[in-house]
Amino acid sequence: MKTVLEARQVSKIFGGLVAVNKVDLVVPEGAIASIIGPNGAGKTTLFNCISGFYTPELGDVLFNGRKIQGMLTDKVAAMGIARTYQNIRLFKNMSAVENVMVGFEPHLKHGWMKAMLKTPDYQKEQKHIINEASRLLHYVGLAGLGDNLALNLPYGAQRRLEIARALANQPKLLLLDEPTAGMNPQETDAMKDFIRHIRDDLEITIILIEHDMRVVMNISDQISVLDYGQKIAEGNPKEIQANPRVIEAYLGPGAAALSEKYRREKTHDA
Amino acid sequence: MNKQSIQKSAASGLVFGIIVIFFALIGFTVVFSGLIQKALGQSLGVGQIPSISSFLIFLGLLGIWNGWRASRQDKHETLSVKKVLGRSAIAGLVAGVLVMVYALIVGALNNSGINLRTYLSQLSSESVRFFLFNQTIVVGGLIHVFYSTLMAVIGGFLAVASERSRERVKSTRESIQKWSQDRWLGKLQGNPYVSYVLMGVVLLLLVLLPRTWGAYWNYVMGTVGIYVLLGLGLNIIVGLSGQLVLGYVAFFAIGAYTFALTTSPEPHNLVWNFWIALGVAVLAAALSGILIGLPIMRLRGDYLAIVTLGFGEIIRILLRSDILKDFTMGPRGVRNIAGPTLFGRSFTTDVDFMYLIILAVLLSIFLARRWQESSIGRAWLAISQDETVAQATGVDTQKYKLLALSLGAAFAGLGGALFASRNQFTGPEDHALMVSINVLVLVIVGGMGSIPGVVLGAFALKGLPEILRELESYRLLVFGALLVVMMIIRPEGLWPARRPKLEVPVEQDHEPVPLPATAGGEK
Amino acid sequence: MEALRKKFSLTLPQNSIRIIRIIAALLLLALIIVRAMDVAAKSQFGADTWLRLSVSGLIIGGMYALIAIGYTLVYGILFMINFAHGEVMMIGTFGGYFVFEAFNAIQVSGADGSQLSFLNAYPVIAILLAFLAGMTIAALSGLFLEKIAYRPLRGAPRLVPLISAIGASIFLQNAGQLLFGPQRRQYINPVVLDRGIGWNLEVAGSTVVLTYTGIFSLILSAILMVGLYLLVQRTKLGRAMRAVAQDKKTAALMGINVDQIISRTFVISGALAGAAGVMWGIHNGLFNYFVGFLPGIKAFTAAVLGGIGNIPGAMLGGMFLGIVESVGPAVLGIDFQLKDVLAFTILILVLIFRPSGILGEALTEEKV
Amino acid sequence: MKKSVLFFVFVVFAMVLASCNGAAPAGGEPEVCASDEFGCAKIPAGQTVKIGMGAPLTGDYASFGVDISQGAAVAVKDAGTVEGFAFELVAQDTQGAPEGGAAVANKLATDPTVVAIAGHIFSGSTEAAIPVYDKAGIPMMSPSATNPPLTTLGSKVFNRVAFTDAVQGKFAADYLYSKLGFRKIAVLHDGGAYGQGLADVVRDEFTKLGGEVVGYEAVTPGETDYTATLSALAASSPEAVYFGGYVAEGVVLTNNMKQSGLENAVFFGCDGTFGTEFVEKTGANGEGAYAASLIPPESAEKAKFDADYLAAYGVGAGTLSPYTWSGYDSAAVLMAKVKEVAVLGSDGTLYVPRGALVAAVRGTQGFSSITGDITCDAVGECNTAGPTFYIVKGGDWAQAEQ
Amino acid sequence: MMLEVENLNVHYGAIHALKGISFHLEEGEIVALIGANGAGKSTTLNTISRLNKPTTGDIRYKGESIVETPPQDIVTRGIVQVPEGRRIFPKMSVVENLEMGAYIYSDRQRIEADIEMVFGKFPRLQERRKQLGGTLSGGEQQMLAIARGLMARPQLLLLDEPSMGLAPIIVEQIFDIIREINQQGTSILLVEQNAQMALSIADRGYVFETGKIVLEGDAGDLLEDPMVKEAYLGGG
Repeated sequence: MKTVLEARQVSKIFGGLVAVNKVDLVVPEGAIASIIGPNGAGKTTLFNCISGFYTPELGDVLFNGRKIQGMLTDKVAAMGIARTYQNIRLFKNMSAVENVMVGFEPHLKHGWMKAMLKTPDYQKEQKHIINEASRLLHYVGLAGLGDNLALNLPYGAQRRLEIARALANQPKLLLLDEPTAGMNPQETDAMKDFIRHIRDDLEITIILIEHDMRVVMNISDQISVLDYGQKIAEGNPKEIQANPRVIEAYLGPGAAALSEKYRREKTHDA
Repeated sequence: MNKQSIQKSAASGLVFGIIVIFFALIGFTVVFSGLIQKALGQSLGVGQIPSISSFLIFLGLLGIWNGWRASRQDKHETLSVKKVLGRSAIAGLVAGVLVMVYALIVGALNNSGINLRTYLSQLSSESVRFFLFNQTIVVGGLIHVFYSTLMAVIGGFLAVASERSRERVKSTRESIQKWSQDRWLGKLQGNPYVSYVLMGVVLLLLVLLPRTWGAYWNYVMGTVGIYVLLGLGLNIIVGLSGQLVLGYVAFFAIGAYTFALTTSPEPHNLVWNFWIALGVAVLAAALSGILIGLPIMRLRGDYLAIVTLGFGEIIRILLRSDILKDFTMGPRGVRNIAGPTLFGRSFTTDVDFMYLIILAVLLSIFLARRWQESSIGRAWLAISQDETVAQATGVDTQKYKLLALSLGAAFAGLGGALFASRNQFTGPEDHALMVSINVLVLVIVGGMGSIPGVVLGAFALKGLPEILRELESYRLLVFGALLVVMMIIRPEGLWPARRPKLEVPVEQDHEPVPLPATAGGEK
Repeated sequence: MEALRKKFSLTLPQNSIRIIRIIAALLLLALIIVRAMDVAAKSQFGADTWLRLSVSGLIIGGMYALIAIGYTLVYGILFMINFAHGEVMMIGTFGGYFVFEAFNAIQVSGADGSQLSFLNAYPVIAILLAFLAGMTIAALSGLFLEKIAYRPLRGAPRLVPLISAIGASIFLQNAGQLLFGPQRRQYINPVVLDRGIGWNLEVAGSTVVLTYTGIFSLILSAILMVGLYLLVQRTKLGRAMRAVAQDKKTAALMGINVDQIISRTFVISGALAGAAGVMWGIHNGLFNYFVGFLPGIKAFTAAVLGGIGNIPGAMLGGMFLGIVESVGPAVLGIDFQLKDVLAFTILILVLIFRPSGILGEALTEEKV
Repeated sequence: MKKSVLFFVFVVFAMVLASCNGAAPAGGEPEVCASDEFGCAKIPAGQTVKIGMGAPLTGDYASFGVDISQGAAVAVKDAGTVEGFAFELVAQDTQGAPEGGAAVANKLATDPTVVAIAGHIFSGSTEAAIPVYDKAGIPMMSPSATNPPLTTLGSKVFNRVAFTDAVQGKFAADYLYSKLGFRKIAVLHDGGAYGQGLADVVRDEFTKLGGEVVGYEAVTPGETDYTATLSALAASSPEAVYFGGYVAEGVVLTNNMKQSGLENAVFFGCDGTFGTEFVEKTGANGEGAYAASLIPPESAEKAKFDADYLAAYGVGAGTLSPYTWSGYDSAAVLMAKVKEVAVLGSDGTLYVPRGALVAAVRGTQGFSSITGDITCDAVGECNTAGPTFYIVKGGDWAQAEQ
Repeated sequence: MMLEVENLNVHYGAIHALKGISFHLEEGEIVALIGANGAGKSTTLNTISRLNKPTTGDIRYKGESIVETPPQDIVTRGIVQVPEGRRIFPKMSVVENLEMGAYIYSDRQRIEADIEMVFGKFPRLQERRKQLGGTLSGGEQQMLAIARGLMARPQLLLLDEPSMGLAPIIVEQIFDIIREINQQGTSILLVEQNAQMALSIADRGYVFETGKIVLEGDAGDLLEDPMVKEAYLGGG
C-alpha cells in the first residue's frame, strides 16, 4: 500500500522541553490512524509539525514522498493536508457557508483584479464554490444552517462545520484533533460513523487524536501511543489494548472496572 | 426608603454636583447658557455674560436629569410618587449642597480680591458672580441648593410620569410600526425599484447640492469625502483584514507629497498633468503599502499598531526635516499644487472639486464593495478572525495582508492627492498622528468592516466638529466625551457590518446525510 | 470537485526568510558599527559630551519607564492600550505644581528669623507633599477613567476600549486647557532643587553639571520601579494582579474581587504616571496641558519595545528609548532632529527580529 | 433594506440641512456696490460688522491663538462703532494647521457680514486661506504669519503687520556679526516653517558676512529637555546660539544651555521668543539673552492696552505669546479702514464695498498704533522697518544698543 | 441542607441557558450533574459561584440566599469551584498557585500548613513546587487545580469536568482523590460528561438536557436507568 504520510525521527523542542522526541510515523493511504496518549504527551505538537504550524528541530515530514517541514501552513494545506482543532477554531463572525468557502481558497484561480472587474470566469468560479460549499454543509448534516454565523451554531454543529471547512480544502490527508470531545455518547457514535464514512466515500486518509477509547478502538486501522513525547507503542487496536506499557502509562484498568471499584466502595461504606 | 436607596440617590447627587462644578470650572456654564440664550432667539454680544434666566434653564436641565436618574435606580421596580420624592430630593439636595460649598469657596476667594484666573483660567470675576446669580455668596449658594432640589424633584416626577405612560407609548409605537409595515414600508421593501429611486434621488442631490450650498459646505463636505476615502482604505486594512494600523497617515502623506512634488513648480518644477500625477500618487502609496508591509508581516495586534505608528511619525519627521528640505521643502510645505484639468481646461472652483471628490468617493465605494464581497474580502475576514487557522485552511495570509495594505494605501494615496490638490498646499503638519487616529476612530465609530458605516463615521467625525464650531473652544472637549459615550452605548458602531446570505439549497437526492442534524444543546 | 492548483508562488519558504532576516540583521549591525566608528574617528565629541548625553538619556529614560509601566500594567490586565495615560501624567504634573505654588505663597520665619517661603524652609516636606498630591490626583484620575470610560466596555471587541481611550484622552487634554489655560507654567522648585545647580564634574577639561533635579529624578524613578517590582512579585495584591492578568474567571473563583484589582491596577499605574509628571515638572520646569502627549507616545513605544505586558520590559524599554534618543544621533552622527526617527527605526528593527519586544515572551503559535 | 432606506434618508437630510444657507437679497444698495469688483458686504440693521480670525484655539499652539484673538478683542472694544453698527470678532479654530486654515477661511468667506480678517495666525494656515479670501475679496492683516513668500504669491488681499523672516534674519545676522562681534555661532530652529525660515536666513547671511556657522540643528517643539542637542552643539564651542522659534522652546533652550556646556554662549532669539514669559521662566539663566521685536519700548497706547488686557483676561499682555500687540494692531487697522469705506444704505443696511476695502487696507499709510506706524507697501508688507533688538538686563527686557 | 437551588433561570443575551432548574445537596454528599455539552451544567456551577447573574430564581446556601452575594464572598463562605479545563495560572509556580487558592486568608502560618497538607495529598506537586504551572502535564494541572481549590478550605466543592482530556489512568487517580476529599467531610457537586464515572462515585445525580433537569435520583438507580444508559453510557 502506498504511504501518504511519513514522519522520520521528528523532534520538537520548546525551550529545553522536548515535546516530541524522535517519533516515527507511517500512515498508509486510506487508513484511519489514531494517536493516543496522556495529556501533554505531544500528540497535538506532532499534529502541528505535520500541518506546518511548527518546524521540527530534527527529522523529516514527508507527504506523498515530498518533504514538507518548513513549509508555510497555507502551502501545506494547498498540497492536501487539512485539519481540525482540539478547541474548535472557526471564523466566528462569518456565516457557516462562508467558513466553508474559505476552505476552497487554495484552489481559487482568480485574483483581486478579476474580483474588481467581476469577470465572467470569476463569477462562474464564485458560483461554483457557493454551490460546493452548500453541498458540503449538506454532506456534514448542516443543510439549511449555512447562513447562520458560526458562533451561533450549537457545539456539535460547530465541530461538523470545522470538518466541512477542512473537506473544502479537498485534502488527501485529514487530521482530526479530538473530534468527539464534548459530545454525548450518541453524538460520539454518529461522529465515529461519519469519520469512517468520509474515509470510504472520499478516499481520504485520516489521522486522529482521540481520548475516547470506544471510538479509537472501534475505527482505527493503526494506533500509535505517545507518552512524554516518545512513541511507546504502535499497532492495531487489539495489540494496543494488550500492550502492558500502554496499560501502565495510559489506559489503566478501564472505566468499567473503575466504576465497579467505586460502587463496591460505596456499598462497603454504607 | 432603605439605606441602599439613599446611598444611590446621594451618589447620583454627588456625581451631578461634581459635573456642575466641573462645568463651572471650565467655563461651560457661561458658554452653554449663552447657547441657550441664542437658541431662544436673544442676541448675545461677544464676551458678554449671558442672562441669569438662561443659566437657570441650563442648571434646571441638569437638575431634572439628576432627579430622573436618582429615581430610576432599578429597571425592574415600579416607581411610586413617594419613593421618587425621597430619592430625588436627596439627590438634588446633595448636588445643591456640594455646589453651594463650591460657590461659597470660590465666591469668598473672589470677593477677597484674589485673581483666580492665575490658576483657573475660566474663573473670571464676572463668571463667579454669574455663577452666584449676581447675589451675595450666601444667597447665591442657597439659591443653588433650593433650585437643585426643586429641579431634581421635578425630574423625579417626570420619571414617574414617563414610566406610567411608557406602556402607552410602547403600544402606540408598535401600532404605528405595524401600520407602516402593512401599508407602505412593507410594500416598499418588497419593491425592487425603491432602491433605484432612492439611488436616483441621492445622485440628483449629489449633483445639485454642491452648486447650492456654498463654498464653506463644499469645503467641509469635501473634507468629509476625503475622509470617506481614507476610511474606506483603512476599513480594508483594519476592518477586513484585521491589521491594526496606527500609521495610516504615512500613505496619506505619500499620496499627497507625490502629487504635490510632481505638479508644483517648486521645488522640482515637474508640472505633470493632473491625472497622471493622480495615478502616480495612488501607485506610489500602494507601493509604499507593500514596502512597509513586507518587513512587518509577522507582527500582530498592538505590536503592528506601534510599528505602523512609528512609520507614520518617521515619514512626517522626514518630510519636515532639514535633510530632505531640498526635496520636500521642509516645514514650509509645497505650495501651488495643480488643480484638475481636462482637455486643457482647468476645473478648480469649489463646485468642480466637490464633483471630483464625489466621483472619487463613488468609485471607491464601488471598488471597496467589489473587493469586500468577493472571495478576497472573505479571505481578509478569515485572517482578521483567526490568522493562524486561516493560513492553515490554505489562505495565503502574507499575500492577502499585503494586498490589503496596498489597496488600503492606494485609497489613502488618492485621498492625499485630492487633499493636496484641493488645498493647493500641503505641509508636514497636514500629516500628523491625529489623522491616523481620526480615521481609525471613524472606521470604528461607523462600524468595523461596514462601508455605509465608513460614510456615516466620516460625517460624524469630520462633520460633527464643524457643526460643533458653535461651541468654540469646547468643541473638542465635547467631541472627546461623545466618543466615550458612543463607545459605551453603541460599541458595534453606528452601522455594523452584516454578513451576506449565500447558502443555496441542495437537491435532496444528491448525497446521503451521514449525520443526524441534531444540535447538542446550546451555549 | 476538481482540484485547482495554484501554479506560482512567490512566497519563500520559512527557512530562507529566516536566513535573509539574519543576514539583514548582521548587515545592519555592521553598518551601524562602521558608521559609529567613523563618527568616533572624527572625534567630534569629547568624553564630556558623551557623559552629558548619557545622563540626559538616563533621566528622561527613567521617566519614560515609569509611564511605560502604567501602559504595561493596564495592558497586562485588560489587553487594552490606555491611550489616555499621558493625560493622567499631565494631571499629576498639575497636582505637584499647585502644592509648590501654595507652599511658595506661605511665608514662615526661618531659623535665623528671616522670612522664607514654606517651600524653602521645609523643602523635604514640600517635595514629599508635592509627590503625594501629584500621585494621588493622578491615581484618582486613573481610577475614574477606568470606572467611567473602560469598565462599561469590559468584554467589548478590542478596538472599542481603544477608541474610548482616545476619546478620554481628547477630553482630558481639552479639559486641562480649559481649566488651567493654554499658557505654559513653570514649577517653582525649592532652592535645593534649583534646576541650574548640581555636582560639577571635571571631564576632559570641561565641566559637566549633574543637576540635582536630574539625579533626584533618576534615583526616585529607580526607587519607584524597584518598589513596584517588589509589590507585584512579593505582595498579595501583586499576586492578585498577576492572577487577574492571567485568568480573570479563575481569579474570581479564588475569591479575588476582579473589578477591585483592576481598579487598583489603574490606581497604581496612575500614581506612577503622577510621580513621573511631578518629576517632569521639577526637572524640566515648563509644562502645560499638553505635557502628557509626547511622553505618552514615547512611553507607549517603550512599553512595546520592552514587550508589552512585561514590567521589567517596560523599565528596560523606557531606559533604552531615553538613551537612544539622546546618545543615538550622536553615535550615528545624524541630526538630533531625527532622534525620533532613530527611536522608531530601532523599535521597528527590534520588533522585526523579536516580534514581541525585547523581553516579551516569544510569540509562538498559541497552543493549537 | 430598512437600514439602507435610513441611510439614504440620512444622506439626503444631511445635505439638505447643509444647504440651508441662503442669503436674502436686499434693496437700497448704494452705487458703489455695483461698481465694486467684489460687491458689497451687507450687514442688516441690528447685526454686527464681523472681523474674522483664523487662529489655533485648541491643540498645541492654543496659547498663540487665544492670546492674539484676545488682543484683537480688546481692539474691537476700543474701536467703537461704524454708522451705529458694532464690531464683532469671530475667532475660529484652525488648530494651527493648513487644513483648519482652509476650513475656517471657507466658513468665514461664506458669512456675508464678515468684512475683513485679522489673521491668520501661522504661515501654513494663512497660506491655505489666502486663495479663499482672494476669491471672496476679503482683506487680511496677519499679526504673525511671517513666512517671506506669502507676500510674493500675488495676492491682493494679504497684508501683515509682522515683519518677514527675511528682513528679521538679515538684521539679526548683521547684529550678531557686526554689533556683537561674534564669528562662530550655532543656529537652531524648532522645525517649523517660521523658525526654519529665520534660521536659514541667519545662517546664509552670517556666512556671507564672513562668520562661521559651526552647528545647525533643529529641535522638536513641545519637548522640555534639549540638553542632548545642546550638548552636541557645545562640542564645537560656538560664541552664540541663534534660535528661530517660539518662546516655549526658547525658554527651555536658554535654561538647558547652562547645563550643557554652553554656559558661556549667548542666546540670541527672535521675535517669537520675545515677551515677559521668557524673562519670567528663564530667571537668572536668561540674563544677557537677546530677542527681536517690533514693539517700541513703551508708549501710552501700549500702557493702556496692557492695562486693559490684564483687566479683561487676568494675564499680562505678552505672557501667552509675543504677538498680543500685533493682534490688537491688525484688528485695529482693519476696523479703521472699514470705517473709511463703509456706507449706510437707505434701507438701514450697512454696505461695505469689498474691493474698496481691499484697496484701502493695502493703501494704509502711517496708521499709528501700538507697534508703531503701519505703512503697507505694494505687496502687503506693512512693517518693513527693521526689528528692535532687546536684551535681558536685571530681569527685564531692555532695548539693546542699536 | 447544604445547598438548595430553586427555579433558576439564566440568560446569556437572547439565549435562555437555564430554564428553571431546581436541585439540592445535603451535607457530606457527592451530587453529580451529568448531561451533554451545552446542557447547562457549567452554567449552573458558574451561577452558584456568581460568575453569572441569574435572571430569576434563588440559590440558598445553608439556608441563606446567596444570589446577591458577590463572587469573592461566595468563596469566603466556603463554596469553591474548580473550573473546567483546570485553568491554573500558567505563569505562576505551583506554590504561588496554591497561595492564590488561599487568597481569602491572610494567616501566613495556616497557609503554610495547608500547603504542606495538600502536598501530603499530592506528592507529585511537591516534587514540582517551584515549576511554573504552565509546564505541568495535564494530570498534574488537574491535581494542582483541585489542590488549589482545597486551599480555600471549602465546605462545598464544585468540580467542573475533572476528567476532561485526561488519560484514563489519571482519571482514576483524580476520582480517588475526589472520594477522599469527600470522605474527609467536604460536600461535592460534580459536573461530568463521563457519566459512568461520575455516577459511580456520586450519591445522587441529576441529568441535564438543554437547560433543564430531565431526570434525577439515586446515583445507582440512574446508572441502571434505561434512558440514561442509552443516552449517556453509550449502551455498551
